[in-house]
Amino acid sequence: MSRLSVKLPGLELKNPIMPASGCFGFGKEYANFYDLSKLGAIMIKATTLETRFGNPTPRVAETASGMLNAIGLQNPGLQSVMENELPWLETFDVPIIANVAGTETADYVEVAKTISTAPNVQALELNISCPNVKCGGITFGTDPVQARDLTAAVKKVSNVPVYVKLSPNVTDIKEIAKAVEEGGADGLTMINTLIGMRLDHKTGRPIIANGTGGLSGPAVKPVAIRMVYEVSQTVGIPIIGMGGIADTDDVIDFLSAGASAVAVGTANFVDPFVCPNIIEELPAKLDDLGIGQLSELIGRSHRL
Amino acid sequence: MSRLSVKLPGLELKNPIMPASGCFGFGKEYANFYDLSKLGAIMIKATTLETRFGNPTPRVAETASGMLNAIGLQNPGLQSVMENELPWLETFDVPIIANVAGTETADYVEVAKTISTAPNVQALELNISCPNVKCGGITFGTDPVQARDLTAAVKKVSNVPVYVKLSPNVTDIKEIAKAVEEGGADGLTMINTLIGMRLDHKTGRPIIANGTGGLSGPAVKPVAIRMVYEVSQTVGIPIIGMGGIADTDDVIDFLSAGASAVAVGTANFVDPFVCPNIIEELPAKLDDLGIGQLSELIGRSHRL
Amino acid sequence: MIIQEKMKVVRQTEIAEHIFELTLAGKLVGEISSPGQFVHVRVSETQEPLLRRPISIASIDKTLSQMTIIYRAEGRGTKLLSSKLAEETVNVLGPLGNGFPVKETSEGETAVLIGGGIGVPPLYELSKQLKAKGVKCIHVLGFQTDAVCFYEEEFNRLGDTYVVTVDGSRGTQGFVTDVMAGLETDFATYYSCGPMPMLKAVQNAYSDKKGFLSFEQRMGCGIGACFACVCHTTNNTEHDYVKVCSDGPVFPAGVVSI
Amino acid sequence: MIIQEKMKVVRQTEIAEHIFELTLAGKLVGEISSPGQFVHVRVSETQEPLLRRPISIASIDKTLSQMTIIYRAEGRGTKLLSSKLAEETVNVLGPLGNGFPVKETSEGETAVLIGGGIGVPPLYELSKQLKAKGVKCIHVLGFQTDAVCFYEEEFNRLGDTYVVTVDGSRGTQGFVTDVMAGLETDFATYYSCGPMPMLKAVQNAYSDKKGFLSFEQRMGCGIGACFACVCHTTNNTEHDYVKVCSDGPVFPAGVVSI
Ligand SMILES: Cc1cc2nc3c(=O)[nH]c(=O)nc-3n(C[C@H](O)[C@H](O)[C@H](O)COP(=O)(O)OP(=O)(O)OC[C@H]3O[C@@H](n4cnc5c(N)ncnc54)[C@H](O)[C@@H]3O)c2cc1C
Ligand SMILES: Cc1cc2nc3c(=O)[nH]c(=O)nc-3n(C[C@H](O)[C@H](O)[C@H](O)COP(=O)(O)OP(=O)(O)OC[C@H]3O[C@@H](n4cnc5c(N)ncnc54)[C@H](O)[C@@H]3O)c2cc1C
Ligand SMILES: Cc1cc2nc3c(=O)[nH]c(=O)nc-3n(C[C@H](O)[C@H](O)[C@H](O)COP(=O)(O)O)c2cc1C
Ligand SMILES: Cc1cc2nc3c(=O)[nH]c(=O)nc-3n(C[C@H](O)[C@H](O)[C@H](O)COP(=O)(O)O)c2cc1C
Ligand code: FES
Ligand code: FES
Repeated sequence: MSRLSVKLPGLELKNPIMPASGCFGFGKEYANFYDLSKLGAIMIKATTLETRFGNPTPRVAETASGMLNAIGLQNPGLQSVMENELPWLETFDVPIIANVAGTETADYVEVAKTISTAPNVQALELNISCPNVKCGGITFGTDPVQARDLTAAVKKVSNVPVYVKLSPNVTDIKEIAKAVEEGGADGLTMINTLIGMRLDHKTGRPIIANGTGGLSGPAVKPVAIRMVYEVSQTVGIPIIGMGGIADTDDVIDFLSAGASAVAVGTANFVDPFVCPNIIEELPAKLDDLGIGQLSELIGRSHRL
Repeated sequence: MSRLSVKLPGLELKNPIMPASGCFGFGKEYANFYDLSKLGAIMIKATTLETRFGNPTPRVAETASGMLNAIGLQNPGLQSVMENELPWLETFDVPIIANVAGTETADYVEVAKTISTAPNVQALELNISCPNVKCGGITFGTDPVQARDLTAAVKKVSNVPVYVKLSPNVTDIKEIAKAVEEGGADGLTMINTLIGMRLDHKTGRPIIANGTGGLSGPAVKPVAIRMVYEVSQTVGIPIIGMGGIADTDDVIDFLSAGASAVAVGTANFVDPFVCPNIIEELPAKLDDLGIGQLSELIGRSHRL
Repeated sequence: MIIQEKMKVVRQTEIAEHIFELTLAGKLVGEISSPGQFVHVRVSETQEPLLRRPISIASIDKTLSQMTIIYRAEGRGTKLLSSKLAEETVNVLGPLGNGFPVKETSEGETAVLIGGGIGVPPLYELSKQLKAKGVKCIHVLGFQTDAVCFYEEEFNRLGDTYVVTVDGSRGTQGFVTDVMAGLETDFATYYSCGPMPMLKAVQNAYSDKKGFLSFEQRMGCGIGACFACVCHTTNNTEHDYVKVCSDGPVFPAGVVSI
Repeated sequence: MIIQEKMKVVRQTEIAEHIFELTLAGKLVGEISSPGQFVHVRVSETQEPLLRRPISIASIDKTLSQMTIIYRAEGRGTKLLSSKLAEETVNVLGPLGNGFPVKETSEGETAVLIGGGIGVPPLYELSKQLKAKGVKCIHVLGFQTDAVCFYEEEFNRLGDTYVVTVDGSRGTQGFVTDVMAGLETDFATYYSCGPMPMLKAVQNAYSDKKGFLSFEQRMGCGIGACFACVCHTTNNTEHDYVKVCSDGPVFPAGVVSI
């Protein structure tokens, strides 16, 4: 076992680094830059039952050390993902975590049922926290009862372990985390984006056509770290942490806060090589810290 | 009436710019840089019934385009503020907004009752959103019923209009806003800080001695703008907006989002002249936008 | 191949009001395959401003491994970029997208190139390549006002050039379409880059001609992964779209719904 | 008076591993009133890194309106600062705080100056001013290892200088207190700047002497307004405190609870 490897429900990761959902498409574009087999895993773009075009443009806006997006879950739909995207990804030695989205429980269940049968899909990421769609998405993520019930419904049909992606736009994220654990979640992924808005200085109108968007990038890292720190001490299931990761130190911080692995989102846009670069730098960083096995870092902030 | 002037409950502001509470002490230090009479108003440091030392140090940590603080409401206490700080501020032609904090309703009421009698205190800012104290503070700010009741209790004893400072760490800020409006608030100030954490890369331990801290600065501006935009369309009372303001364009954005005036916090640390500089730049900016009276900007994002 | 490279600043000059011409050197230049491709530029090594800026390639010199971009320093990012001095480096991702097809106009034929504002730069390399091939180029360049006009002489050297300004302070007063109305009509192809209303007017005016339009959208990744930059197509199915960054920025006239 | 100024970089040199000596020119220098004052430096005009960095003034030249600061480029901010070249400007707020009292040692008396690591720089200006006044200075300078030692010669020129390194790669092996134990004891005053454990050890070792210690705390404003940098005093009332930025950073020994 390599010193970077991590074992999680359904996942044997060579290393703890994976691109975050929605920031890596279905991998094709980044395959031009490096061998995707280097990655710990890949979280693919949210998949819904039907093809979706998503929201009108502009869909992104820059903010201080961050960005807003309101893509609105554009994706080719379940069938096309099963037929085109996932088989292509099989050419790489990398586990896929399929991000599952929907408008109501039935959609989620149907997508989960089918996509969890794909040979390379080794876990699901239940997206109950997308702030950019009118119904579904985040409403499941802000109400503990709905979150628990949806988790249970999806668990029942899924062939693979289910991770639930939590929204940071809540008064008490621990409460939601406990609810989905109760619902049978095998793990958590967190955080999705914070709801934000940017206005055009000249016109005063929102830049994002949808009005609001989801805030990601280094700006949100302190919020993400705080939430991982709190939740990891509240639940017994593992966490894949994300929110603002841009370099190896950020990865160390998320592991220290209590995450078992991490996902990198926005930073892929700034530097397409960010994931393999971090993977390459990690061993030296562990040496600097006098740490043998990466897992020794996990939750280090709680101790003492 | 100057084109920058703003009239709010209890306040006749020469201009919409005021330093935010906790980022300007009681004004003495900044008086070395410029004439405080230039300011629209001053929000003084939170005042509690008794002297407070606050939290252990380190109390601040930098984050990407932001900072965390966990000062913990250090202040000399009501009596000293009444005897030393407020009289000194009377030498300037500037209205004071007194930030009132406490642990339980009785403290808030007592501080509000007394401090609202000071001749230059023209409004109170009820701090129900400080994330850095163990009890009181934010617990009032995340529960609509508690928020309403506290507001009503303070309103009853205050000699001057009461603004309530909202926490962004909630699932639905509109709900809290409506509750405090119901409680009789004359206005809102928002946002206080987001709860965050930074770890030391080497040790893995939180840098802030208190563990978590409040995130402020440009990083949070998109969240603040979104909340001002939402709340200003939900309540009928005016809003003093804040969160990440660093320049004149930021001020335009907050007014466009629906704030009637703004406060500048963290940016004072980066540039002590930020408030007078913005005040000086505002008229030319209005010209650029083809706007006569500043008030025409307010809520411009809602229209059309 | 798309590469990420710290390119060296050869020189940077303000060629019109707030308009900067930046020449960069590096092996990325060797990868450029058509005029109208763009690069995604990191304006600072700090995390604010965070995102890259998409800027078209205005001209290339493969022997020197140099390329020039021309941009308006207007927002935070481009202002920072404009402060870069010779010998400093700039982190560039590119070349990106599909540019203007030079092959769509044959030797001896005429092409009309219509640019508006900061849409003008990519037409310069296009015109150079068309001319080298023996195509006659006519340029119609629209600007706001005299102070922000640039490259009139450079384009003049390549073919007839008409400048139009909104306020009439240089060339004809009006919009590019005002000049286009008076042009010979026996040209083979048109190529255009500029603001959306201009592209729309051009496409309408030349609805019977073969044309290529370069589009703009706000971008995240710049490489096709994030779905930020999509446009609906004229194919009237609701879900049909193209990505400006990787399918474009240049599309044949009529493809993108405008 | 405290001013905010874009000071011009005169020169910047790496004088030891990751240790930079930066000389800045501007009228702020005219405002410096005592050695041990510090400046609050903006490392970039972008909003990340956001906060200023507090750095002690290491030496001043009032005739040239120049001051030198010496710092370790370790974190994000100081690394960015270390990339500034001559002729660039740096936004500086200062001078801040109260420095070492030179007047507390009289002509003919001896002073011991004890510095640790990046606490060494402010002692240099202090020693120059003490020497100019006719005070005999003895310097004890502690560093981690030879590679990060700096200014030994400069201090040597001003008085006896003992270098101590933790690993023994230069001077005595050990801590500053190991050298202090062997020094003459009939000095009038001591002045010290360095990490907290060192200050504590020094204060304990010289508990019967008049001494002045310079403290560090993480800062927000740097001018006394934000209450970030407070320390408890030895006055045992729970609420008694001092602010390092505006009451300090230098305090008489015994004032701050350590
Ligand atoms: C394919 C393509 C080619 C382009 N070529 C050129 C060129 O050759 N010369 C030139 O001057 N400009 C060009 N632009 C426009 C240029 O990208 C924007 O002017 C620039 O990104 C604005 O950045 P800023 O830092 O000035 O503004 P800011 O306001 O700081 O920008 C904030 C964010 O919004 C984005 N943004 C703002 N305006 C635009 C816009 N019009 N288009 C796309 N993104 C925008 C920025 O990229 C950034 O992410 C091109 C755009 C595209 C899509
Ligand atoms: C009064 C005073 C005088 C100082 N004089 C010197 C000097 O002459 N030479 C020198 O090398 N260093 C000095 N320091 C320490 C110096 O301020 C820090 O090393 C520096 O701020 C670290 O910034 P960074 O960008 O390297 O680290 P980062 O990790 O990027 O810093 C992040 C944040 O933490 C703060 N911070 C981190 N470490 C410290 C620290 N030890 N003290 C205070 N703030 C810290 C930074 O200011 C910044 O706000 C002094 C500190 C104080 C308080
Ligand atoms: C452009 C964009 C698209 C995204 N799409 C999705 C998505 O489809 N499903 C999802 O669960 N999260 C989505 N996210 C959220 C990210 O997966 C991640 O949770 C968030 O961006 C925080 O990480 P970061 O700061 O590293 O980007 C998206 C984020 C961005 C920036
Ligand atoms: C160091 C510091 C101390 C603060 N103290 C208080 C306080 O005492 N009372 C309060 O209501 N808000 C306090 N705040 C919050 C600010 O008033 C403001 O709401 C917040 O910082 C967002 O604005 P900014 O991004 O401009 O800083 C403090 C903020 C900082 C950075
Ligand atoms: S910018 Fe990301 S898909 Fe085009
Ligand atoms: S740093 Fe703000 S009071 Fe000292």
